[in-house]
Amino acid sequence: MNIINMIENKQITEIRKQFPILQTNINKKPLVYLDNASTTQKPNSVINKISEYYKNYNSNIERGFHTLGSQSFEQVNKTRETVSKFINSQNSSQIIFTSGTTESINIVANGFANELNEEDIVILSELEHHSNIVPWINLCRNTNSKLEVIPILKSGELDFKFIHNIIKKRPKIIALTYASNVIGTINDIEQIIKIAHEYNIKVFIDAAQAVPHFAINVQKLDCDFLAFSSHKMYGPMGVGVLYCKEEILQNMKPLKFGGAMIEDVSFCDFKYREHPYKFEAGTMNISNIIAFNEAIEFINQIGFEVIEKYEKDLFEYLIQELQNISQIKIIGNPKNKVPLVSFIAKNMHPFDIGMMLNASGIAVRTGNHCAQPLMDKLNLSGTVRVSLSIYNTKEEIDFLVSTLKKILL
Amino acid sequence: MNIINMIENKQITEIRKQFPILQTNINKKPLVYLDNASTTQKPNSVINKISEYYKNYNSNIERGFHTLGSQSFEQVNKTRETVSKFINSQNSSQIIFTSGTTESINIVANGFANELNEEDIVILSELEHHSNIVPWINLCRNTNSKLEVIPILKSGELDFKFIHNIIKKRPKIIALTYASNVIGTINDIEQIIKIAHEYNIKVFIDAAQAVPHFAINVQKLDCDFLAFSSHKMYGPMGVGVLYCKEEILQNMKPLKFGGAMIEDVSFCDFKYREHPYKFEAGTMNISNIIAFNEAIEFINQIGFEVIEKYEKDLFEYLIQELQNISQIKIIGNPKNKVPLVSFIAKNMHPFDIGMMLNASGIAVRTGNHCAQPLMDKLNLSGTVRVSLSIYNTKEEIDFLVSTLKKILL
Amino acid sequence: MLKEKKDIDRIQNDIIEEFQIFENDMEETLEYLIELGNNLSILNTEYKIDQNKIKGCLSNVWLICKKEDGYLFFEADSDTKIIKGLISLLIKIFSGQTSQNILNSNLYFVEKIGLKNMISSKRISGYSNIVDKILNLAKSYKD
Amino acid sequence: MLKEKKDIDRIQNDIIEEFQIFENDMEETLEYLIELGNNLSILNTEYKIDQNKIKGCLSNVWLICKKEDGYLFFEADSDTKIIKGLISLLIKIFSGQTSQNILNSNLYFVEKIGLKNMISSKRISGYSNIVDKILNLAKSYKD
Ligand SMILES: Cc1ncc(COP(=O)(O)O)c(C=O)c1O
Ligand SMILES: Cc1ncc(COP(=O)(O)O)c(C=O)c1O
Repeated sequence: MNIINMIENKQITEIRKQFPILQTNINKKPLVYLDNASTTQKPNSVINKISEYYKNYNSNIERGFHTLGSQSFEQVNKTRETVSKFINSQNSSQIIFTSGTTESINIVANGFANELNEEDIVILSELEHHSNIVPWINLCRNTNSKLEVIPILKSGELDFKFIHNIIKKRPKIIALTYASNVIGTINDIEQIIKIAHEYNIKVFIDAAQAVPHFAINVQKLDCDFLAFSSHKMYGPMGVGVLYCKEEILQNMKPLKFGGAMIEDVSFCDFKYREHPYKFEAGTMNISNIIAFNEAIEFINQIGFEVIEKYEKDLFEYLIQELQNISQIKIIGNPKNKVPLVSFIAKNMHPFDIGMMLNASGIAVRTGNHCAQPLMDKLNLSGTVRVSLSIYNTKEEIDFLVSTLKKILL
Repeated sequence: MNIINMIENKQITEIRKQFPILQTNINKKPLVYLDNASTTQKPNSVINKISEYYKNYNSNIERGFHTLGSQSFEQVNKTRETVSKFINSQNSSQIIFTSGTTESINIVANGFANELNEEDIVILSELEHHSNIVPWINLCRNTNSKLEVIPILKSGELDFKFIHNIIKKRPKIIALTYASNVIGTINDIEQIIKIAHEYNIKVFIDAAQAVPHFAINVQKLDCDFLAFSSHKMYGPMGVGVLYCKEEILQNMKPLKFGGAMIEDVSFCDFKYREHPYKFEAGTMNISNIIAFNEAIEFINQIGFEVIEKYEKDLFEYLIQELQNISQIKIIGNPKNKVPLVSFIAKNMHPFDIGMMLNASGIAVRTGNHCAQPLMDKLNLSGTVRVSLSIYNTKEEIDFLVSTLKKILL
Repeated sequence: MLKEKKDIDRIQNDIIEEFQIFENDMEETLEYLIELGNNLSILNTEYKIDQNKIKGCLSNVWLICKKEDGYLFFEADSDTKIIKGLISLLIKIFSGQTSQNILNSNLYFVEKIGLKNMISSKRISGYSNIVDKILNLAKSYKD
Repeated sequence: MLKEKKDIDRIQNDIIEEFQIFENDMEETLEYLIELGNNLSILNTEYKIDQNKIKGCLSNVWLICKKEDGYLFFEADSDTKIIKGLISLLIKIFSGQTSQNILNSNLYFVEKIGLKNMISSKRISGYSNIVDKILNLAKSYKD
């Protein structure tokens, strides 16, 4: 526990000070925010950037020519560059701004609509969030193609034997979460992508739960698509990213049509602008895209080395303490996890636990976490989920654990 | 000009104080913002609400059960109620939050994809913005249906003779702008809707340019769909509204699939939640939806009676002054206009005019205003557009006019 | 019947008064609700069928209604204790009332005992679905 | 040829110096650009054809290139005066240079004379499309 104490005392106190909400009370108790997998809190730099934008250069971009407009345009471009560097894409034009992971996934699934037929197969896994299930079910329905699902083992990890077998059927696409939002499992997607590419299968990665916790390198991964949300990584609401390989972007059709994505239009025909603009119809969420830059800068300034180490130690401490509570059963036991854990209790419904924790100022999630198929597989109606972030502390975990003990006794 | 002076001296000074950006400089000159049709500026109440949200109750909504989450949920609901009252919809569940007018239009056009075939006709007008053209071209392509376009008269008003004739061909839908973003024409949509409904034709209204300027009553209009954007009515970026009639919402399929819009899901099937949730897949732009409420409150507090009267007088003054500049030719001359005007100059390209005005701190738009088909019809490559808002003043118009005179001499 | 004498608003007011000792302390309020839930008489397993289940709740909630001498009587169960406690209050309020009284009633006690959460995030707690079910039953038992 | 002696960076530096009297005053800068545009020799109408048009500009911009004794010479026109003024500067810089010099060049004068706008909103002004066209022509004329 040395690391926790060391970093905590120095750096984490400083980091916590940047998050105004962490100084507030819930039900007259100091807020203990342990629902970071749903959405993280935002540092002052992000919040202030939004105000700065509206107070100084709010403007629609690229639709004319005045100073406010070019300032906004430049700032949006800056975020695009920052995101591009953050995930190491070859080119910033491969970064498409969307309204969130869900929209990103819909763009990809819709992009395949013309390429699939009834002989084709789409692969998902049992770990997926609804947002990485329903668009694909819809695609399979529209194209009469088949959906196959990679099962999980008892540990909560993907069944690689199944993967090796199913891949021989030459599915068209594998859509997979990088990290599970229920069990925390980090999938070995680099391995899966390698196997898939041997068979010319495209791979989509839902990185919503991965991106706040460790560095992602799309060139090294060699994934064909990758998506994530700003709001789960200290950034503002309503902004998502879709990364795609260059050659895919050229041919993929957009999900939405309208202003700003068009080069030339008459009532008979229209011509797309080049990507990323082709996929960014209408006025974008300019303020929040601009402030998203500050969220990535926040992460960059701390650095993933520190983030990973601190979160890992804190998470190990959490797991160890939860394991000491006999009424609690932790769901899954994968080797590599993002710092989130689901559990149930023998003598209390998750809903009651969540309500009681909330009464003590502790925010956790309860329910099916938008992963009902996984719940069904695990034979659960819901769990309590505790998910950590860089600003959480050992003291908060101690308070969670002592409150849990009180509730469950 | 009495009204202008009267209101200006008292109320408008107070209103202007609420907009921090109006106190800034552009190119060392005080900003004169006359590009309101692109996006309006935001009052402090809107800007502060965003910060308040992130500092006090930022949370994902409805995915578990803690106090932050229910606060966010309640506030989003509050905006839904406010919007519902603002356009007088029967029920707040008819208010769907989207990322903007463009997305709203795409939802509707996509919703018709299963209902059209090669015998069907879709009607637009020559006044439409790209966002109300391209989704329909795409729909017609996918369904092999036909697009017909209502021409405009010299005045910039729709040709009602054409409407009476084309309607007998029983098109499936008419998609029409309430007010033109180039000429300013306010279409007599109440009349068109009445005619259309006699033939059982559905009518979609693009109200993006109408909604900041006068009261809209969807029940009185009896339109089937109506869309607009928060950012064009003093609200934050990245939020739009789609209103639909109740019975349409029940059957219309969504554009995006994912978390939060699903009641029940397995890998074989899923069941939608009821509307509006069915159309709101994924984490919404919660912060900005919540702050959008303050934008409508801002409008409500001034009241459309004052807004209409003030903007009308100010606009008349602008037109009168522009007409005094001999080099200027105003485009179109419709009876009813929102307070925006496009013009060209005999001796100077719109681009040069825009650049020169910008050098004096005046922000206008130049270009085709995302309405290339209209530009082609008018045989123009672009115009200069001046668009007014409640915070503009007679002094600003005087400065615009004197600068224009200087530039064009 | 005694119940008849206490009208719905009086019972609500009694409940609000009863909860006042917690001074809006959420923890104590919930603990008391759990206690109330534990004291609710158990619903016979024969009634725990899909037909009696209330849709749209995070947890399983079953509710049945019987009519005797013109009065409605409710029984219910849930696998979450807090919801069960809340239901026990609803039963206290509505059991023994006439359909008409129930349909004319206006519920306000939940907000007043500091459980606004329960109402606003109604889709999760299912509170409003439970109330809707009671109202629907009252309507169907109306002559 | 005289031009040869002045390299691209020196011409840029001269331009930057020339514009310094405006002290970044946008109005005066633009007025001077317009003046420069007016002084640019007119492009023969025979050259104002689609083939010579630069795509992606708000306004019409035509550009042609001729090679003489190993040096490239550009002529251009535009219906916006400010762009025409900007083009006249580009011609001053690039006309009379070798392909190699042009391809090796690094343009920085526009930002330095206070026209950052022009570059950042490149899709509208078309500035970068003009530069791209010049580079492409230089490439195609390389032996
Ligand atoms: C008439 C009209 N319709 C649609 C739009 C598109 O709105 P948004 O960009 O907010 O989606 C605009 C604004 O540019 C408009 O003026
Ligand atoms: C693994 C995963 N995928 C996708 C999503 C959807 O993200 P969003 O709601 O931001 O679109 C989430 C978040 O809820 C998630 O955890």
